Amino acid sequence: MADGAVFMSSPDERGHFGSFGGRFVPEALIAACLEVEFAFRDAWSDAEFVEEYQRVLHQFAGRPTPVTPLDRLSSHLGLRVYAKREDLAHTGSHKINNVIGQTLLAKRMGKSRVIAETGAGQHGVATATAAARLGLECTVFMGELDTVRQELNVFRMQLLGATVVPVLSGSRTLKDAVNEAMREWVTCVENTHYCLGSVMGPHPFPWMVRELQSIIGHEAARQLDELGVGTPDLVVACVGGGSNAAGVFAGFANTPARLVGIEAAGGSAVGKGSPGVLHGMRSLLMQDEFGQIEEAFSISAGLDYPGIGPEHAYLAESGRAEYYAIGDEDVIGALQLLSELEGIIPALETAHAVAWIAQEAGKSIGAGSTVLLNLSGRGDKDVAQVRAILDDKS
Amino acid sequence: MADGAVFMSSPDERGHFGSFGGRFVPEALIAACLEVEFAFRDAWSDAEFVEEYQRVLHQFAGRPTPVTPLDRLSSHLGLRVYAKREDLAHTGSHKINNVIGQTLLAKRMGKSRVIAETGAGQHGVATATAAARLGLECTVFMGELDTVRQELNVFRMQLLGATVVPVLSGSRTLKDAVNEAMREWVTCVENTHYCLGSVMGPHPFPWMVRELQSIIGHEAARQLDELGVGTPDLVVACVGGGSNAAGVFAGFANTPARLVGIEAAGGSAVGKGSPGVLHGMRSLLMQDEFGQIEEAFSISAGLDYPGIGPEHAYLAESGRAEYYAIGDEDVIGALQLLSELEGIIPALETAHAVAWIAQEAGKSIGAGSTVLLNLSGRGDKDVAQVRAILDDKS
Amino acid sequence: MKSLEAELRQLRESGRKALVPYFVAGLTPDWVRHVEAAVHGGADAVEIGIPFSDPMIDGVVIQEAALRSLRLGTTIDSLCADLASLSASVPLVAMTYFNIFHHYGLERSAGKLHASGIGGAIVPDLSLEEAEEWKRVCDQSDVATIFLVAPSTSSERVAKVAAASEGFVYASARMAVTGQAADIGDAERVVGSVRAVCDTPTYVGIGISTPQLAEEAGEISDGVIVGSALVRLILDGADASQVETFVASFRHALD
Amino acid sequence: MKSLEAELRQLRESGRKALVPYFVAGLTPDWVRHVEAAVHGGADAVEIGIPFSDPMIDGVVIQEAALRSLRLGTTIDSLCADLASLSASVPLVAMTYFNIFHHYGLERSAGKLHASGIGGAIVPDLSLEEAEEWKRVCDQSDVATIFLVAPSTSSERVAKVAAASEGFVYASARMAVTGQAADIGDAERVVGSVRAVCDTPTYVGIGISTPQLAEEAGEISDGVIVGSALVRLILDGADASQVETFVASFRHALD
Ligand SMILES: Cc1ncc(COP(=O)(O)O)c(C=O)c1O
Ligand SMILES: Cc1ncc(COP(=O)(O)O)c(C=O)c1O
Repeated sequence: MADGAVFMSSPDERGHFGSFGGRFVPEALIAACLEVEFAFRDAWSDAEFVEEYQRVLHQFAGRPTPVTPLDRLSSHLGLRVYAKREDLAHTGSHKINNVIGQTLLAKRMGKSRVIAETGAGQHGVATATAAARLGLECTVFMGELDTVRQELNVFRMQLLGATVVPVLSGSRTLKDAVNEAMREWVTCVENTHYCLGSVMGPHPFPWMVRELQSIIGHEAARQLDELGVGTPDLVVACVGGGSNAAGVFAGFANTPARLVGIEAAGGSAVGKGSPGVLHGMRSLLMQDEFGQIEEAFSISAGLDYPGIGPEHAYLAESGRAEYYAIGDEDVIGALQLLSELEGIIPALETAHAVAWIAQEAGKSIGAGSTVLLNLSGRGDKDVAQVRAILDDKS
Repeated sequence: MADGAVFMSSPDERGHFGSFGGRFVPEALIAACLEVEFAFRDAWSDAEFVEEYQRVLHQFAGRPTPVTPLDRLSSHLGLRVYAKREDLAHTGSHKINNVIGQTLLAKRMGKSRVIAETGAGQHGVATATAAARLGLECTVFMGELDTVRQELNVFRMQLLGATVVPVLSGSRTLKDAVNEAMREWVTCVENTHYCLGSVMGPHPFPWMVRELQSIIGHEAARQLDELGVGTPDLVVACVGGGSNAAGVFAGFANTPARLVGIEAAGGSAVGKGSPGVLHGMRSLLMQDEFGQIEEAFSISAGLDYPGIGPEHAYLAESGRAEYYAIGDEDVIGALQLLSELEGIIPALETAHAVAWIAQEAGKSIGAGSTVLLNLSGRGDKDVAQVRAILDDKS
Repeated sequence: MKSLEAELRQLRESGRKALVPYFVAGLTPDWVRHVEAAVHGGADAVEIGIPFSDPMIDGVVIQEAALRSLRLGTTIDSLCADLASLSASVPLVAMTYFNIFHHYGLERSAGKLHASGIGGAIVPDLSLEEAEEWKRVCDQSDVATIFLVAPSTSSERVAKVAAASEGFVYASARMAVTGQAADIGDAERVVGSVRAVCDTPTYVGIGISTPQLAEEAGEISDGVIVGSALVRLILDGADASQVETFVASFRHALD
Repeated sequence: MKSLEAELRQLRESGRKALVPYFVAGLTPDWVRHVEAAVHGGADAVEIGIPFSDPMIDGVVIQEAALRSLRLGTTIDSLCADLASLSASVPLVAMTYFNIFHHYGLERSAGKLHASGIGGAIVPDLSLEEAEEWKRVCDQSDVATIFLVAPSTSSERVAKVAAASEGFVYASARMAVTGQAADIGDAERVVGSVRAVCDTPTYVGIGISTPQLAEEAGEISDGVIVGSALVRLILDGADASQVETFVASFRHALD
């Protein structure tokens, strides 16, 4: 880690974080990306816009979400664990922070419609929600396999007035939904904003989404101060594309806190990936020996992504953040642990981070350390799946 | 309405609100009720306890929940509608406010275990949650029919470490679960607190639960002031047992605001009931010509209760609050309306209140009126049911 | 002193332990014959349960019986009409939940009980604090208001409750709903606490399901109430002679 | 000037509109025969699609073809080996997504293309801003870097993109992914914007799926690229002679 380096500031003018990031999109989308970039730069430096974004997050989405001292888990692990409660944000995860920002931006750009990709449906539901609030038309692309696995989320989006398009191409999962959303965007950039769901895609998305999620980290830093905890020894978050992790890391990037991102073993772009270009960005990707993208497989749909946001690739390369993987087999136990000890059923995604903390307590996490867990979402969406898994086991 | 009367202060020393309320329980439970009453009086006047209760609601349950201006619904209806967002509280409804208070009280009383009744499972999940947090044992009684209809909520409670007991007696629904919890309580008052889920039951429960829920109304009054709205013209809430309504009414009982409670047509204790005694209280009940209690039938499990809290019976009798009923047929449309216009999928219970506002806008609610809707819970628990109903229709 | 209490005091003075079986009115078409059989078997008084949809303090057996009786259409009026055919002359005590009387009308209820030969009423969910009006109307109709004392009742409170109880004091043997049990639980302590404050006859109930337990309870009290065990028998199809045999076995144990 | 551009400029000077059919390499075992048939049918150059798992700018037809080819095991190496048997001598242009070259190694990729007789490369997701290194290695191997200009490309930007494009400029007829269409969309405007800033041959692609559209596009440009319509034919089982007939129909329309 370079001494005196400043982390998580802006990428370079072409959207690079070190050698990662950039804008690898068809020429047809360049203008749209530039439009988003300029609009966001303009909006983000406009106090009125920022105020409106914060006001909506406050009045509509329930921010600030609290930081909860996890007393019983802490005793159990011999640590001092605090949870940043994104599960309490409207629609049940941090995804709302991003979509509130992007839909407000879409409106500011004069767009009448947003499109989005979704895997399990969390980002889709969040986008449909934020679009409904503003009266924007909304179309969500979702791999056909996922529409079947997550049919209730499909219905939720429809209730919110969105159109859900099952994606029949490729592996019919999240990465194909991104492709399809890009394809759609080409045809309708005039009136449509592509509301990308994580810190991925072409510049300015990785940066913009991180900025819109950084409210997590800034709030948490202030709240830990208020609790008298100060800077925690570790900040731990699960990583799919990496938006909740980026959001919470942003509050601690330039403190001594260890930043730890936890991927699913079956979607471990840092652990098993190599540099590559996909979905508009250069980053770490899971790919075969010929550069064909591999499908990710994880118990948690939200981590089922073969890539990772480019800034994370950079944070990994630079050593500022560490990334580890947790296998499916450890996730259910972690979900049960948090549920039973703290009365919080976390999302399966979040349970990866819990599992890692439990595994490393007293090992790479020294006894008595203060740990901030980003509790990215609630597990309600997952309970049917968890039950099926536990039923199978017994 | 008596001039100068003060509403929603304490009941008389025997727990009466006018001719309603009281303590109609087996002698075996009198001591336990007295213990709860004394413990609550003591705790509620102990600044430390109140602070702890407020701290947990803040740090764990996400209070204060916001007041959201519903701009698009307002334009649609020609009103100014604001929503108090109990759907954003941990576990997805106002139920958590009550159980946080009662579990803290249980601990203060030296109890190691709580029991609860539940219908759809919301109060059960909330109780299991609050119990897990404190390491209290938890048993939830749930009508056998409801355990089948709401199997995921059964699993949720189990994940939270609670034992769910299917109740085989009577109609095997909520009212029987209350009976069964009372029966259980008789056998274990020594170490067990009965965490009743609404403003019902024997004194001190209707009063205590109202007090624990009154944070809704007090917060909302302050938030409406901050928004420059001041006292709204109407405060509208759905009513099952009546806890969310009591909670929000408490902030406005002594203002000029019209207080309106909306029951399910199939569980309309005010509209179709008559005075009677059940579950430890004298109140309004749906009963047949012989005084046998009738089963309630509603699309929303949380309103499926043949009675109403005694204070509501009193508020109805005194004219301070008005109660109306909404039939199943209007509920789904109201749920869709709020979802599409505001990006908030409400619980079916809450949708009753929405339906009434929509129905009365421009009629008994004058154009331009300010309306505070208590958005008691989120609809995630209901989407499968709503889908089935819409599928059936089409 | 109301008639019921006078009779029961007299019974006690005769040196006989009171045996009070409990019936769910209307459980079978010939339920009144069961009552008569019980009297032949040695019952000193009979408790007539008026079924209620939500029997909060009853266990599964009486719940099931109440539900079955309700399905057969039992009401206050129907059961009182049935009682007109009762040939045995024995003190009768009604037992039901307060809503039944509340809905029927308190005065009308008390009058109806009296007119049907029922001299007392146990209303388990009517706490002493809420009983004022009920007591008043019962006074007008010579219906004794019988209260329960539970193991959890504080001694200060026992004084008040026992004093208010007429006919007899119902000493609850345990912290439990009606049902079968293996011992007489806290009966001795509860009866003792009642005796310390009044001399009203004191009967033990809740879980007295065998002659053996009845004998034990009888030794420390003035009588016993036998509910679930008998109701179970009837639910299982017992006829009048089986009821008589059953009651006789308790009689035998008590004497 | 790289060889490809020299050849294509010469073609234009000959007064002939360029016909550039697109093939997905490895789509059938005899795909190279299809290429030859196209040349017999009148193709002036051939676009060789290297299949990628995530063809972001391709429509359903080419997606399906790419997936099928990948399942058959197509790789850069395999398709270059296949090309060794190509008997026709015609300019070849590779088309693929950047990750394929990025992963194979940029220098190695360019060298491989050159060694296999491929004189240019279209990498639709490699924006001008990210193309610096790729251009550098292509310069070393005489591989022309072909860029697209889209209807959405601003005029300032057209100047830069067109200037960077070697061999030809790919004028996208519409804001759409590859596929079939009913008109030539914005082709005239796009071609005009390119012509205003450079004289590199400019070919129209995206949606040129009938001879009629090819004719229209040819009138306002230097040539056409025919992709999805041809790939559809091959997916549906066309043999070499059908491919030849298909291409000939376009040739006929253009001449
Ligand atoms: C609860 C939750 N956590 C984490 C993620 C992963 O996304 P990201 O890595 O962008 O935070 C998701 C995605 O759906 C999610 O729903
Ligand atoms: C969301 C919601 N609203 C309302 C109710 C009705 O309860 P109460 O009338 O006590 O607020 C319930 C009960 O489960 C509920 O879940």
